[in-house]
Amino acid sequence: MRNALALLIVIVLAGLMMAGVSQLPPPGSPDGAVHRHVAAHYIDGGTEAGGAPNLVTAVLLNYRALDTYGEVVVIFAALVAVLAVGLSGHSRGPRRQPDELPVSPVVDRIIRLLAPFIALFALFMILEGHVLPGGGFQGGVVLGALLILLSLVLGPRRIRRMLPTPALFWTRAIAPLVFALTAIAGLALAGWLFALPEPAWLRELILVGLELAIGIGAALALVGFYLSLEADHHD
Amino acid sequence: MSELLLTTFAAVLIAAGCLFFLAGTIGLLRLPDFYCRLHATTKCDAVGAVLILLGVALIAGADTQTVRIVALIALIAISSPTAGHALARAGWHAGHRPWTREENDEPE
Amino acid sequence: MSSLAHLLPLTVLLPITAGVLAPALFHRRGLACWWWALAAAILTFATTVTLWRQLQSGSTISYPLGGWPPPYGIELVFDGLAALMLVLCALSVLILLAARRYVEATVPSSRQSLFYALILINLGGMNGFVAAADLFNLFVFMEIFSISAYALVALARGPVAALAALKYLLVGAVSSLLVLLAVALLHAQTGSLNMSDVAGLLAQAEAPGASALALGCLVVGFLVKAAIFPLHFWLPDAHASAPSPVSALLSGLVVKMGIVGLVRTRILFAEAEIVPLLMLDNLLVWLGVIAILAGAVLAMVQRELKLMLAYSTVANMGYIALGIGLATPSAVSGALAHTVYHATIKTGLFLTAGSILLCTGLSRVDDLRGLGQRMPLTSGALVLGLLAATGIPPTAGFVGKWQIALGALQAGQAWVIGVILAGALLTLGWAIRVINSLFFRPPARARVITANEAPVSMLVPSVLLAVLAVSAGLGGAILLGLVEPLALAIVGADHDH
Amino acid sequence: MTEGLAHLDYIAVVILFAIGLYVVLTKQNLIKKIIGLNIMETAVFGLIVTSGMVDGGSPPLLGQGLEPPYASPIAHALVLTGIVVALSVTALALVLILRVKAECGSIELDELLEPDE
Repeated sequence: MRNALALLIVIVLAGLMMAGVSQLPPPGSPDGAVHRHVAAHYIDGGTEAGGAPNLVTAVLLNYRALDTYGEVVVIFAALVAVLAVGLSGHSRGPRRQPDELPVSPVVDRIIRLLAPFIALFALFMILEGHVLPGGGFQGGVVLGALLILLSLVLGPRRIRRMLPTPALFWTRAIAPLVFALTAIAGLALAGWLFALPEPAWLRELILVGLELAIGIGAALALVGFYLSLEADHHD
Repeated sequence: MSELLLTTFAAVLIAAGCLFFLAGTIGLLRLPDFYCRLHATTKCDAVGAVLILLGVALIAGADTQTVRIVALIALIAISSPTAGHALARAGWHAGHRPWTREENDEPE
Repeated sequence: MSSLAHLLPLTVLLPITAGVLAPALFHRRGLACWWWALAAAILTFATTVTLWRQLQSGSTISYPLGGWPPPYGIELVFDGLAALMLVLCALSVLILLAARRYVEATVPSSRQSLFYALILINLGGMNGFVAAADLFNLFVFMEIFSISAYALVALARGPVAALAALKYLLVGAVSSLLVLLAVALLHAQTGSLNMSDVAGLLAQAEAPGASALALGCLVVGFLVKAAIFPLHFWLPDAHASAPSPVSALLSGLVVKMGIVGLVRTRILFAEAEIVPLLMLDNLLVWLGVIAILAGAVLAMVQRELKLMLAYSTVANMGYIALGIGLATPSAVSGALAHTVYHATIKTGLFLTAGSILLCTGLSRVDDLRGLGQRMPLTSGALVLGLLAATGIPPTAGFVGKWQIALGALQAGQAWVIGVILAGALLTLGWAIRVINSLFFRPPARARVITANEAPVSMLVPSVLLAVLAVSAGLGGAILLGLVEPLALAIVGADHDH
Repeated sequence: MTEGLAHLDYIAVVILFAIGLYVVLTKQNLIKKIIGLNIMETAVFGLIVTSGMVDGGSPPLLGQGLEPPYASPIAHALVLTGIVVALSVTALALVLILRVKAECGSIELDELLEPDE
């Protein structure tokens, strides 16, 4: 009964939405509003104005830098939230050690075999993100996946012990902090907060630094999420 | 003529890969327990994806693309069985016992 | 543009950076972290005040980030809603002041720095939300303050808090998603994300259905965030089970962000004639009326003090929705003034309820009998706050409601005044129950008899806010003058045609 | 392409959104609710990406020998940000579900809301 009601509501809403979206400019047509207004300006400005040949990176780190700053803050806030809310520190009574499962030799070998390649790929994605497809977040996610895999091999306890230490928090905070520093550098050198200063080599340096910071931040956040879920599971 | 043959062969490979994906997905939805579902789904990646990639490589021919596709096939061939193995092992250690027809007629 | 405009992004960057640094700098040092957070909040407040004085001397301040001119880059603006930002920062300072003892008593020492970090990030997110002039930026800042708010609710102990936080998260995430969907639709339709640019393009657009869908998504999304009546169901649990300083933050400030969003939506669509704005206004009026009555009745049947306050928030959000829906200049400015005033009153009430909870461990109104003798100042602050909430002249609660009633007369909907009066009477009903219990009944619980007056750091914000709540109505003319231009911007287009 | 099918991509997105909403509304299992939420999120991302694409266009990478028309870089940037936000919300939700499970012993909403009031 409840489900039927929900179905009815959903169908009515979907009908309304279809009526709405069918009035949008059809997707894929090159003269839709999306392609004529702001995006066309970005493409016309080219590498010179955007600062990066990969225009997605240019939009992320230059034209719409505040959004990306916000995004970095969201992921940091989520990490802080997960650490603050999770059960892992709430040990009630003596903490019961889970029976540590020995790592399967197959998994161990394969991860050890693949780890260098994954690391290389992640670094490539981060460092070349302003030229080719890729970027800080994408590379950071690969890096984070690698770290999670390694925590499987090495045993999560070794990594989990480091969870709430201040040193780790400095590294976790790296993305918002580097962003804030860049913003201030932009104010000092180019006159506006979040502006990328002029000489091309400096701009590229800043872009790579930002991507690297974002990558590290994203990777550590992923590991933080994984470990707090994993730790809770065993308690 | 040989090109037609090649394309046909590639099409067959891709179709077979898709079939494996379909079977794996149906298996994931319909089979009774964790291990059976795992059995079905690991076929998606290990066989289905590899077949599709082989077909694509045949169509691409001798190209730099093909090198990438071969590398991808190697990666999948290594990682997908490992993942399946790790999952099954974790399931066993977490206390899942395989489903048998005699004990419980009702699937989980 | 004067160089002072560079301070505008600082209202966002400053608290967020302080919050990001807090866990790294002050791990396991709760007191030091509290000082750090307080300093950051005060500095942000000072920044806002400086900007405010700049605003008084000139026109609206806008800041193009990275120097990119508006449709191409992100823009922050400091306009009429900035009055709200001022209040946000000031109240956050008071909330932090009161939070210290509460945090020391209830949050484990390894997590205190995380608590303050979340509060600061929340403040930065709200500041950004108020100042955002870019649709997607609005969404990003909304997510910043939402995520920190979900986590802050869950910081309270016990199963109720965890479930309430999860409910809050689910409902909040769906509403955020609706806003994102609307942003996507508007971007697909106009190719731009800057609000004033989009507003201009919408006015010429020829796709009424797509615009109406975007409007609908935005309105529903922000109505959920603002907890307007049928969409309020997440609020009472979340606000009542959160740690009390967090309740103050959520009920006083975070729900108001939904109103900010609604106001921005109204301005966005003000010139798009194709869209059924009149329907939206009627909807808001009806929802507001229902919310006022239902919120007050539901508050009346509660036994827990914090739940009563939470339902009273539902009722008060109804007043604000009603004022915006009436769409006459005085009603809208009344609604905006009530947003500010209700923030002040409700923050004070929740902080006071928090110090009672901390000092006695009791939360049910019947258990609090006779507390007036043991904790006279705290109880007095609670009574003053409750009186202001009912809207007795000349308290802060009065001005907004009076203006909304005037607006109802202008709009020719005199029956609304009856609803406003009924709401006030119902509120008075449960307020008197609380007051009676506090002052005119003998103590029933041992913990009331042994209770002592709350510590100074909690007493100061409570009493200050109570005094403000009672007396701020006298300064109503000033506040109304401030929000008037904004109110005209919202309703002006309507009156033309 | 005929007029009716021009919006096929958008229609698919709406259907996906509706499926997600249905799951969120009806499933009592909290994990399934989160899955539904993620389906809705994917639908919205799909809408943004679709709106940014061009028929026969290339990715907006300059200096790689790609021919215009380019797909809109804004849509890609928005989706990237959106995905990160969705990931953060999901992570927090999962941790909260674990806490509910540990403190209330169940993640089925109907069981949680039933007797112990």
